[in-house]
This record gives sequence, C-alpha cells and structure tokens, in this order.
Amino acid sequence: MASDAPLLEVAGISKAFPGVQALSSVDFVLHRGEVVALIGENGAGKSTLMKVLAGVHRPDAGLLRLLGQAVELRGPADALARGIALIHQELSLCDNLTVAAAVYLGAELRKGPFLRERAMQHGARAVLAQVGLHVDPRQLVATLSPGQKQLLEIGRALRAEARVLIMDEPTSSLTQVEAERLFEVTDELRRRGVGIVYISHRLGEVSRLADRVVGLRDGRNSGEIPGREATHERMVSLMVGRTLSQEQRPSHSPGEVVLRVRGVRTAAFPEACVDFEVRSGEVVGIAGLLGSGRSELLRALFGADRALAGQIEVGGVPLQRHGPAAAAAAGLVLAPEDRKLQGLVLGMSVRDNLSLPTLHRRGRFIDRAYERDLCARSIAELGIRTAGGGQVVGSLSGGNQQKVVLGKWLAANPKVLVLDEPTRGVDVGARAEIYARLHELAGAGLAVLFVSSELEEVLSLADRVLVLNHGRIAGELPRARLSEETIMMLATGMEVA
Amino acid sequence: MKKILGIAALLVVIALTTTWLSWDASSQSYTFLSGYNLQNLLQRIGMFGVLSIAAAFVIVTGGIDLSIGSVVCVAGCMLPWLLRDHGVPPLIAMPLVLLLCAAIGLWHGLLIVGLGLQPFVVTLCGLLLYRGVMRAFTGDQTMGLGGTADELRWLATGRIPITESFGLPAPLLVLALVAVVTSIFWTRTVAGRHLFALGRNEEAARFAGVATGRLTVLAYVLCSLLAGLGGCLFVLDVNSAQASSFGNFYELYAIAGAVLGGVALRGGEGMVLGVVLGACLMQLLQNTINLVADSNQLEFAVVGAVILAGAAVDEGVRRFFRRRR
Amino acid sequence: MKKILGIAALLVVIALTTTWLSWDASSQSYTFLSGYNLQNLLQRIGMFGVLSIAAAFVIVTGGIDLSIGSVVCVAGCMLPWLLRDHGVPPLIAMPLVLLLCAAIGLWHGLLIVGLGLQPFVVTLCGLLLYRGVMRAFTGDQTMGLGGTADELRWLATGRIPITESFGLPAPLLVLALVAVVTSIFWTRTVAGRHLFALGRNEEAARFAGVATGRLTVLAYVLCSLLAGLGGCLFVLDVNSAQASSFGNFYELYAIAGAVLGGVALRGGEGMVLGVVLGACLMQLLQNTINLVADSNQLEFAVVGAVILAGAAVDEGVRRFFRRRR
Amino acid sequence: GSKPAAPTPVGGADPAAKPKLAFVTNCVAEFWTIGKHGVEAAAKQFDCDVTVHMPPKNTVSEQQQILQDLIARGTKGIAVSPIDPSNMTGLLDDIAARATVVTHDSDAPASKRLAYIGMDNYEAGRLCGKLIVEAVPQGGPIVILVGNLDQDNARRRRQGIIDELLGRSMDPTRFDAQDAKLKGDKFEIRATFTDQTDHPKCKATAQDALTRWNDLACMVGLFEYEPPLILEAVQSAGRLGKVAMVAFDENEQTLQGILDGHIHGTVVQNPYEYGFQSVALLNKLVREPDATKRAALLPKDGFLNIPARQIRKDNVRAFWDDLKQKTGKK
Ligand SMILES: Nc1ncnc2c1ncn2[C@@H]1O[C@H](COP(=O)(O)OP(=O)(O)OP(=O)(O)O)[C@@H](O)[C@H]1O
Ligand SMILES: Nc1ncnc2c1ncn2[C@@H]1O[C@H](COP(=O)(O)OP(=O)(O)OP(=O)(O)O)[C@@H](O)[C@H]1O
Ligand SMILES: [Mg+2]
Ligand SMILES: [Mg+2]
Repeated sequence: MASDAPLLEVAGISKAFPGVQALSSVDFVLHRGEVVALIGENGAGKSTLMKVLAGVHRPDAGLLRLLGQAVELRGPADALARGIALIHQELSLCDNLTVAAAVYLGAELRKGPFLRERAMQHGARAVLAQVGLHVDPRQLVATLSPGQKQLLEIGRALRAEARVLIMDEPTSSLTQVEAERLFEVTDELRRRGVGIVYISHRLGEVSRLADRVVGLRDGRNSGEIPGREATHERMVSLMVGRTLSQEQRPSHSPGEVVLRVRGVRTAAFPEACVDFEVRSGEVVGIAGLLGSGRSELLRALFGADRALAGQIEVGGVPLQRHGPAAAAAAGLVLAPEDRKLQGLVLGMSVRDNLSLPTLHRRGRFIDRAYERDLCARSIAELGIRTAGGGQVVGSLSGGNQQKVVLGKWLAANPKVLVLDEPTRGVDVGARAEIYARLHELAGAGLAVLFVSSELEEVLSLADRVLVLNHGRIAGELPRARLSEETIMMLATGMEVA
Repeated sequence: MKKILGIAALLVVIALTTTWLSWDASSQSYTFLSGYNLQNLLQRIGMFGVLSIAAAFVIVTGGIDLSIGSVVCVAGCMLPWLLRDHGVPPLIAMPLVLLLCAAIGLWHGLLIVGLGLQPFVVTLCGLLLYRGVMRAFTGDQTMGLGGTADELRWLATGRIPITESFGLPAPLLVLALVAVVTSIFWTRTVAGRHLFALGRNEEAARFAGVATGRLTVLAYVLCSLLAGLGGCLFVLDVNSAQASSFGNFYELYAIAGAVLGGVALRGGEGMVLGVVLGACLMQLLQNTINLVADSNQLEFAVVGAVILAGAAVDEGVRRFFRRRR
Repeated sequence: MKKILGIAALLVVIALTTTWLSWDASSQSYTFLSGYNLQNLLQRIGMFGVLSIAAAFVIVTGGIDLSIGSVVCVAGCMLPWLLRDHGVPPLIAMPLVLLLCAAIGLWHGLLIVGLGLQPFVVTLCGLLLYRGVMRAFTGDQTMGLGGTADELRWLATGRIPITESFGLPAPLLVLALVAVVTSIFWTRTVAGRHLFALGRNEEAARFAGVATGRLTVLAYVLCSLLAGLGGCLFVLDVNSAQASSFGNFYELYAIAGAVLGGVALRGGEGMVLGVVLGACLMQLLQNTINLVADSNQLEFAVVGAVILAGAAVDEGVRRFFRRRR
Repeated sequence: GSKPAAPTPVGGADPAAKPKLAFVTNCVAEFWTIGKHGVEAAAKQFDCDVTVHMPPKNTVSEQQQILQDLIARGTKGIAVSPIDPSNMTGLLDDIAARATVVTHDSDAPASKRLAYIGMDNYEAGRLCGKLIVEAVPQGGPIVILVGNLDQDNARRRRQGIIDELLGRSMDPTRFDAQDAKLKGDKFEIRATFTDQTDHPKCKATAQDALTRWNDLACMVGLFEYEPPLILEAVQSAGRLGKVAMVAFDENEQTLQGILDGHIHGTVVQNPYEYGFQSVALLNKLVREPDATKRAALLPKDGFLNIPARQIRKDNVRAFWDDLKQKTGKK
C-alpha cells in the first residue's frame, strides 16, 4: 500500500437516528501531520461523524480507510487499538478513580496481570504537566472542577499516543491560558505527524490552528477552505450558508440594585470574602482563570452549595432559607455549568425540560397549552434543532442541549439571571441570537450575572466585569476599561493601573 | 404505551392458556371462568395491586422500598390489636393504623433525605426491624380480629353483585380508586412531573427549583401508607396475622409487579396501568398453577421464569420499536 | 480507610458490650469469650463472609444479586444429591457443584449484558426460579449427607488447634483465602481496576477501551461461584438442606454485610476488609442476642436497628472527615 | 427405640442453684406460644430459668446456631424439636455431650438425646384420617393443605392421613411424593398444596382448589392457621355442608368452627404439656448430680407419651375451657 495514502479517509458515511438523518453520505480525509477543523452549526453532525471514526457508532453506510486499508471498527476499544483516540464533547470519566488511574484507564502499565501504580503516577504527572494540569495523581477525579476534568481528558488522549487524535470541543470550558497551552501541544503533535481533527465553535481558535477547515451542514459536506483563507466570514458562510449581520450592541442604563452579595465565602476558598452588587438592566461578567472559584461563587449564590458565610439580597430582600428552591422563588436562578448532571434531565423530553422550572407557576395541574407554547417559542427563538418537542433531550447535539438549558431559564422571567458558561458549545449563529435576547431582557430590567471562560464572550456581552483570583474579587472593570489585557492581568494577580 | 404492550400480550396469552387448560369435563365448563374464581382472582389483584403501586411510588424516585412486607405485617398486627384487644371502633382503628404506617414512611424519607442514607439500606433495616418489633409486640401470638370488625371486613371480602354468580370484589374497587388517583397525580399534576424529574436526575431537578427533598419524603410516606392499606386489606381478608410470617416476601412481589409493568428501577419512568397489569400477571400465574398443576412445588419456579420471560419480551418489544422508528 | 472506621468502631463496641453482658456467675467467666463460642462465631463469620464477598463482587459493578440465597440452596441440595444419592466422590462432587453455580452466574451475566435486562429483575427471577426448581427436584425432601463426606465436612467443621480449648475454624481460613485473593484482584490487578471503573461509569469505561461486557459477566460468575462455595460450606456444616428454606434471605444478609462494610450500591466503591467486618458485625449481633437475651424474638429488630445505626454512624464519620478536610 | 441415659459431663452442679434450661421449637407459631405457657408454668413451679427460642425461618442452620449459642451461654438442659431429625444426629450428639438434651414434638431416636416427650406425628396423622372417614364415610376426593412439606412432622402427619385413607399398613417411613396419584377404594387424594405459612396464600390456595374441583368431599389443613382459612374459602364458595373439613391443632376459630358444626373435628397435640413436661424432666435431670440415679429419672424407653386427641363437637367445649385456663385467657 502506498505510504502517501491518507492517514484516515471516509467516504459516503451515513448514519440515522430515530427521527433524524444525522449524516448523509459524508466524505472526509485526514493526512499525517495535518490539523483539520470541522465546523458546523449545532446538530450538523460533527460529533456523530467523529463517533463513527472512533468506533462508538456503527455507520449505516459508507467506507472507512486507515492508511488506505479498509477497516470496520468493532467498538471504541478496536478504534483505540488502531490508534484513533477521541476526546468526547461531554466529559466521560470514572470519577471514583484517581487521576493517574483515569489517565491510564484501558491501557494500564502492567506487569502480568498486576498494576504498576508508581509508574503510572509518574507518567500521569508528566503527561498532565504538558497540558498544564498540576494536580496530585493520587487525587480522586471527583474532586476536580469541570475545567480540570477537561484537561485531564486531553492529557489522557495524549497519553494514548494515537495516530489520529480527535478533539470534540476540547476548550469549551477552558480559559485562554489553558487553550493556548493546548495549541502548543497540538503544534508539537502536528510536527510529529499525528493527524488531528479539531471541532470548535470558537472560530478564532479554528483559524489559529487549522491547516484545513471542513464544513458540515445538516449532515452533509458543505465544502472546505484552506486554513490560511479561513476568515470569520468564510467560515460562517460555510456553516450556515449565508453571512450573519453583526448587530450593534445596545447600551442600557442600570436601575436599582437587585442583587447584593455581602461577605460570601465558599468552601473552596474559605479565606476569600466576596462583596458585590448587580443592578437591574446590568449585564455583569465574571472572569478568572480555571479554578479561580467562579462556579463555586455562583453555586453559593444559588444555594446549591452551602455558603460558609455571608448574606444575599435579591430585590432588597435577604434570602432566608437556603437552597435552589428558595433562591428560585426569590427570583434568582442559575443555569449551571455541567449540563449533563445539573442542567438537564437527560431522559426527559425537550418540552418537559423547558417547562420544568416554571410549570408550578401555572397551578397544581399541568398546563399543557403553556408547555406547548413555551416549547414552540423556545425552539424557534433559540434555533434548537430537534425532531420535535417530544424528543429526549439526551439525544440532542451538545450545543442544542445547551440551548435548552438557556431556554428554560430565559422563560423563568427572574429578577436575577445567573449563567455559568452560558454558550458552551453553542454555534456562532445561535450565540448571536442569545446575546441579543439577553440584551433585550436586560433592557427590560433583568439583571444578568454570567461566568464565561471565553474572553471574547465576556468582552462582547458584559457591561461590567468582575475578575476573580483565588476566590477573591481581584478587580472590577467597567466597560470603558475592558480589554483582554486588563482582564488577564487581574486574573493572574497583577495590578492594573 | 409501548412499554406495556409486552406485558399486556403476555397477560392475554396466559389467561387464554389457563382458560383452555381449566376445562372441567364433569361440569362441562372452564373452571377459570367461573364467577367464583374470577371474584377471588380480582380480589387478590386488588390487594396486591395496591402494594405494587406503593412500590412504584418510590421506584419512580429512583429509590426502593424493601420494607413493604414488614409494613404489611405492622398493619396486619396492629389492626386486630386495636380492634380486638382494645375495642377501638373500626372507623378510628383503620385510620390510626394508616397513620402509623405513614409515620414509618416519613421516618424512611427523613433518614434518606435528611441523613443521606441509601434507600436500600434504610428499608432493608426496616424489613428486619418492624417485623422483629411486631414479633416481640405480639409475643408471637396470632392476631385475629375475633369477629370485632365484620363491617370493616367488607372492604376486603365484600362483593358488589353484578350477575348472580359474580360480584365485583371490594379490594378491586379500592385498587381502582388508588390507581386512578395515582395516575392523575403522576401524569397531570406538577408535583407528579417533579417526582419523575427528580427520579431521573435529582440534581438537575434541584437546580430547576424543585423541592426534591420534600417530594422524596412524600413518595416514601405514600408508599408506606399504601403498604399499610394493603396490610389492612390482607388481615381483613384472612382474619389473622402471625408477625413472623405475615407479609413475608411481599415487597418482592410488589416490586416485581411494578417492574414487570414497566417501572424502571433507575427511576423516572412508569405508568400506573402497567403496574396494575404487572400485579395482575403475578396473581394470574399463581391462580393458573393452582388450577392446573399437580402440585404447587413448581410455583416459584414458574413465577420466576415468567417474570424473566416478561422482562425479555418487553426488552424485545422495545428494541423492535426502536428499530422501526 | 475512613469508610471502615465507623463499622470497626461499632464492631468493637458491640463485642465489648457482649463480653460484659455474657458474665456467667456460675462458671465465673465470660461465656462470650469461651473457646467454644469464639470457634462457633468465627466459623459462621467464615461462611457468611464468603457470601458477602460474593455480593460485593456484583455491587461494585453497580449491579445487584438477589439470587445468592437461592444459589446457596442449589449448592446445598445438589452436593448431598451427588454425594449421597449418586455416590460421587467428594473431590469430584464439590467442583461439579461449583461449576453449576458458576454456570448460573454466567447465565445471569449473559442476560444482563447480552439482553440488557436489569440485574435486579434477572436475579429476582433467579431467586424464585432456582429455589422453585430445587423444591421440585428434591420433591421437598430433606437432603442430608448421610455420612458420605466426612472428610469433606472438615472444610466446614474442622478446627486447627491453637490452644487446648480453641481452634481456628476451617471456614475462617476459606474466608481468609477468598478475601486475600479478592483484595489483590480488586486493588492490584488491571481487571480489578477496570471492574471498579465500569461500576461507576460504564460508558466512560467502554469508551476507554475496557471490555465492560466481559468483566460484568465475570463479576456475576464469581458472585454465584462464591455463593455456591458458601452453600457447600453451609450444607457440610449442618448436614441437612431443605429446598424451601435453605439459604432463604441469605442474599439480604450478604448484601447487608457488604453495604455495612462500605461497598456503595451505586458501584465502583468498596474494600474487602470492610466487607469482612460487615459480615462479622451481622454474625456477632446474632450471637449476642442468643447469648444474652431471654428469647430471640427481638433478633431481627436488633439486627435491623444496628445496621441502621451502623449506616448512620458511617455517614456521620464520613461527613465529619469531609468537613475536616 | 432409645438408648439408656449416657452419663452427662455437666452433672455435679449445685442442686440448690437455679438451673439454666432452654426450650427450642422448630418454627414460630401460635402453637408454640401455648407451649411457652407450659414452659413458664413449669419454670415457676420448679424454680428454674428457662429461655424459649423459636427459629423464625425454620431452618436447620438457625436451629444449630441457637443450640450452639445456648451451650456457649452455659445452658445446662435443652429440650429441642429438631427440624430435620434424621440429619441432625451429629449435631444433637455434640450438644448432648455438653448439656442434658431431650427432644420434644419431633424425635431423633438415633441421637444421644436422653428422652423424647411428645407423640408420634404419623399416628396423629392416622387419627386425623379417622376423623375424615367419620366426616365423609362414603369417601370421595380430598385435598390436603400444609404449610411446608419438608418439615419432618408435617410429612409424617400427611403420610398418616394418606395411609389411613388408603387403608394401608402402619409404616411411618413411607413417603408419597407431593404430586403422586393417590387413589384408594373410597378416597382419592387429589393434591397436597403448600403455602410457606403465608396466610393470604393459604386462603387463595383453598379457594383455587374449590374452583378447580366441584366434587371435593373434604379439605384438611395440617398447620394451625389453615383450617380457619379453609373454612372461610368454603363459606365464600357457598359449599358449606357439601365440602367437609377436618383440622389439625387448636386454633380458636377452628374450635369455633367445630362448635358451629362446620368443621367435623380436629386432632390436637398438647403443646402445653410438651413445654411443661420438658422443663419438668430437664429440671430433675440437671439437678441430679449422680449419673446412675439420673438414668432412673427417665421415662420408660425414654419416651414420655403425650398422646394426641381427637376433638369433635361433643368434647370441644370442655377442651376449649381447659385451654383457656391454661393459657391465661378467660
Ligand atoms: N443517540 C442519538 N439519538 C438520537 N439522535 C441523535 C443521537 N445522537 C445525535 N443525534 C442527533 O443527530 C444530529 C447530529 O448530532 P451531533 O451531536 O453529531 O451534532 P454536532 O454537530 O456535534 O452538534 P454540536 O455542535 O451541538 O455538538 C442531531 O440532530 C442530534 O439530535
Ligand atoms: N467537588 C469538588 N471537590 C473539591 N474541590 C473542588 C470541587 N469542585 C471544585 N473544586 C475546586 O474548587 C476550586 C474552584 O472551582 P470552580 O469550579 O469554582 O472553578 P472555576 O473557576 O469555575 O473553574 P472551572 O472552569 O474549572 O469550572 C478549584 O480549585 C477546584 O479544584
Ligand atoms: Mg457535538
Ligand atoms: Mg466553572
């Protein structure tokens, strides 16, 4: 077989799920030492295609060739054995294992049937250092934050030393610092001849990394462009088939203080004490490095974790009881970071998930008309790609799941809307819609508080930014002084003039 | 609906087979179809159906209640104790017993929600504990009603005449009432929706502002309450309860009925109609064996095999539909 | 380690209390500490401990095995049948019985992994099925060894003399062997690591290339095999097995022992030492009651209450450590 | 047959001290709570400590554990109703080497127990069979209900009935399988049903038997709780007077049923006396330090016969009154 045969080649891949044709006759080629970015709207079929390549799904039709050789993958283990590693879009870790065990799961260093624990700890530390995760390899995975888990997953894929490395939105909950390190690692792998598929909705990353950009639309190829020519506009038109108009960001005038936080301390940073206020009509962002305690803070506000101390007032009334139900009743709601565990009831339908937080307001009995309405409205407004309101949320694509998370909270009509990584995995088109919607709500007097690891998002959405460092508010930046530099300086503990 | 197709089909097949096998040449009739037999069968379905709905209430929250049989025992011993030994009027005694059972459920719920113990552990201890306490309480004596509650016994043994030889057994009406109310609760109320949501993903439900703790406790209370109701019906039916054996193993029958009827043990899934069908199947099988077999030695084996077959058929039906969709 | 602190403490407290209460004025000694009693207690711990380890094997995969008691019954009836009724030599009979039990486990595993049925359902059916089959198979006759396997009985009743009045019971050695091998398997081998990984998150383990199906089947095979070993020991000890009651409820004791010992029912968590301590506690309690109570009426109640207390203490210890961290 | 008293190593205790004795049953049942009254009466009369133990799941394992723990706690005399006498010989011998052991209710003649107090269940079965013949002299199909059939005493009772009805010779070792076809000149045993002492199940089984056969002549319940449930089933089927009933043991509703003329009769053992006599004998044996004198205390052949009785409408009143008095119920 010729050695110049592509590393990986698929032709005419089709895959249907009940109610959806996820992929129809897709072709895709990957060469050695090449980074191919795969872009497409939410639900275009990117993850499905990658799962086919990694042996998770069996295609209905089509052919897969590895180095020119036709192969049929019998499962994830088979794909791994052939050198294809996939970093899943959703976290998939066994959280009862230690970090070292998780890194080596499925490929343990062994001596006969026995584990070589020491060697694995050593190896894990080294490989995790590459991606910038400095944790004790004997620590349990359960104690890591989502961002750290994502780094762990990347580290694990590196350890596999695969010929083909597929990364499905690897940076969706990473901050710029970790993302930058990942890019360096990627460059190194490319030099070593590994073929890399990179999926992301952060188009800036895509143009930074990709040798080639391949578009997918409605489960079909929508063309490709060389990496050099991958401008924002061209990529968007590859994804959606038209260009999006850049809307002008409206400015609002803040009103009364609706959220007042006094002396709140969290379990992760018991010595740090947080005070701030949010006014109605204000959109406030919280920035910080990975593990700086952003999610912890939001969860404490919402009462999901018990705050160690402090007082929270919503609309001038202190929260008396503790817990999400009380917070929601007072008008403060949280769209959590981990959509699989906290954001959605994966086994229920889109419709039921959308109405879950608000249904009780319509009486003791279920108001079906309200549910139908809400569902139709949310699907239309947020562009949720679904076979219908009855589809099980767990079978939606990642980005579409995130839209459902947002949809149910937007419908809640709260006083304070708290969002943790609101657009994780959401495509550019929908993102613009969501921003517009948030501004519209803010204009109508809603207070929005959000955490985002994506600086671009913080910059474009926030009226004011609080920067966290080790659980403390390191500084506050009004819109006029917002820039990547100022945020990063505060986040890393430097003073800004 | 698809979930209960398998079990419904199985039920029909077994009923037809039983009918066919129950031909009695001497009376030229199918004994299975005699009014007397149908009455008895429906009565048992009524009583065991209540227990299966009880079990289903906690299974949909993703929990389990292994203490159902022992709560049946508590109700079965306490009701005669109040009626016979203390002359409490029936209309006070039964609510008292139900209250006691509800309190047991409350205690389960608080241990599970408040202390964070596992439902399996809490109710396994309950299984041992309540029966043990009842043994000591009754001094191992059989508790009989001693003719003190003949009107109340109507609840268990009464028949509402339909034809000359057939009357609807009162427990079936009790079951119908419980089933309809439960069904409305599950499918039409917000609390029911919340119950199912928390059964699938407790944390997500909590983040959506659902008072998951309170609802979970409610589910355990209702479960024990219904188990207690079942226990009252049983003792009213047989007129005597022996603490060491009364209601023994009934939790397994109850759970089997619920699971056969499509209630998923991982929580958040189930229909009342399915549960009732599941309970029907369990009782029908025992009736079948008594009517046609030479001895009932194989009874357990047959019940076990049929539940297994039911589960397999069910899974098959589900896969079939998944593929066809 | 923290997980078993609570149970270890409870065990010590109860042992001390029992010792104290067992003072016998006539012989001026603590009857609990007599060589005879310690021998008996350790022997029972040996036999029940094997069952708890069996249960733990499937619980760590996130499954459950309710059929343990019935598999004990199968082994208990088949071993005498081979030895006494068919004159099979002991050294062939026992492996044959164990093989049969392993086959039962294989069947469970295949139904669960291959057909996707729920472990609770499969093994609940097993519970009913195997006992039912054994009842028919033995015609409800008691199965005794009839003096055919006196050497083999050493496995259950043998003592390795340590002092004049005390010898280490053979079943304790069997347990020690099983426990050590299991512990090495769980903590030091690749397969053990995989078992725990899939117990917590099956999908993640599968994506990582773990052969989850094969391992799950293996866990069920080992569980039934060990249950069969336990069953052999039991019948060798008491020399008599009645299909309708032999091993009845043992699955609950086995599971309770495992869970008390810190094996989490959601899978992926547990230590062999904890399981053994859990089994100790269960047996110690029954011994306590027999030694100090005037009747054993409250036996179940006490066992239930103590397991509950154990679980609560355990949870308390855990929370305490979590806060201290 | 039984062997003469083996010298027990536990003798020599202070005759003035309260001896520790134990009464072990084979299951938990109302029947045994009557026995417990006898035990208590004897304990009071003879000034000894007696504990009563009932294995809740009637398994040999449980019973063995109870016996061993009784030895451990220093019990000097034990009366036991062995669940599986033929296979428990070894265990009983081991216990008998450490304490004074007698059997009651169910004997283990091959063991080293000193005496047996009770009656022969096989003969009781035959007595029950005679009641059936009285109830339906013309014969016909009958059904037997029994809690568990793997219990030795239950098997013997059933066998006694069958042998009596089929006019067979006395042979307590005979056993007919549960599903055997048993048909004699007059009587036919249609089926034997077990219910694992689950009362609702017993009632259901009785109802189903009535459904299945509309020509049943007689139904028999061998466990204490069964006859009343059979009576209820027959009543609800409207077959009172058509299906005769014969009972075992002295459940109050059974006695009431006899008084009312629905149940023809019952065979009663005397659990009160089992309890009383067991304790009385153990007390004597344990207090006697001298081994040879002890042998003299044993009943003849080591068998203290407490015969079963047939209770019919004519003597049920007297029996019931006596029972109430003994058990302290007015
Ligand atoms: N297991 C499944 N069952 C049913 N439908 C599915 C399943 N997995 C994916 N789908 C559907 O297939 C389509 C493609 O999904 P996929 O996850 O590949 O999208 P994606 O391009 O990765 O989107 P995103 O950017 O949101 O991650 C979607 O419509 C989705 O609903
Ligand atoms: N369950 C947990 N147990 C122990 N420590 C935790 C846990 N969750 C988070 N932490 C730690 O708390 C700190 C703050 O985590 P948090 O999730 O708030 O960070 P973040 O800024 O939101 O970052 P990320 O993007 O990773 O979520 C981190 O150091 C993390 O390791
Ligand atoms: Mg995707
Ligand atoms: Mg975060």
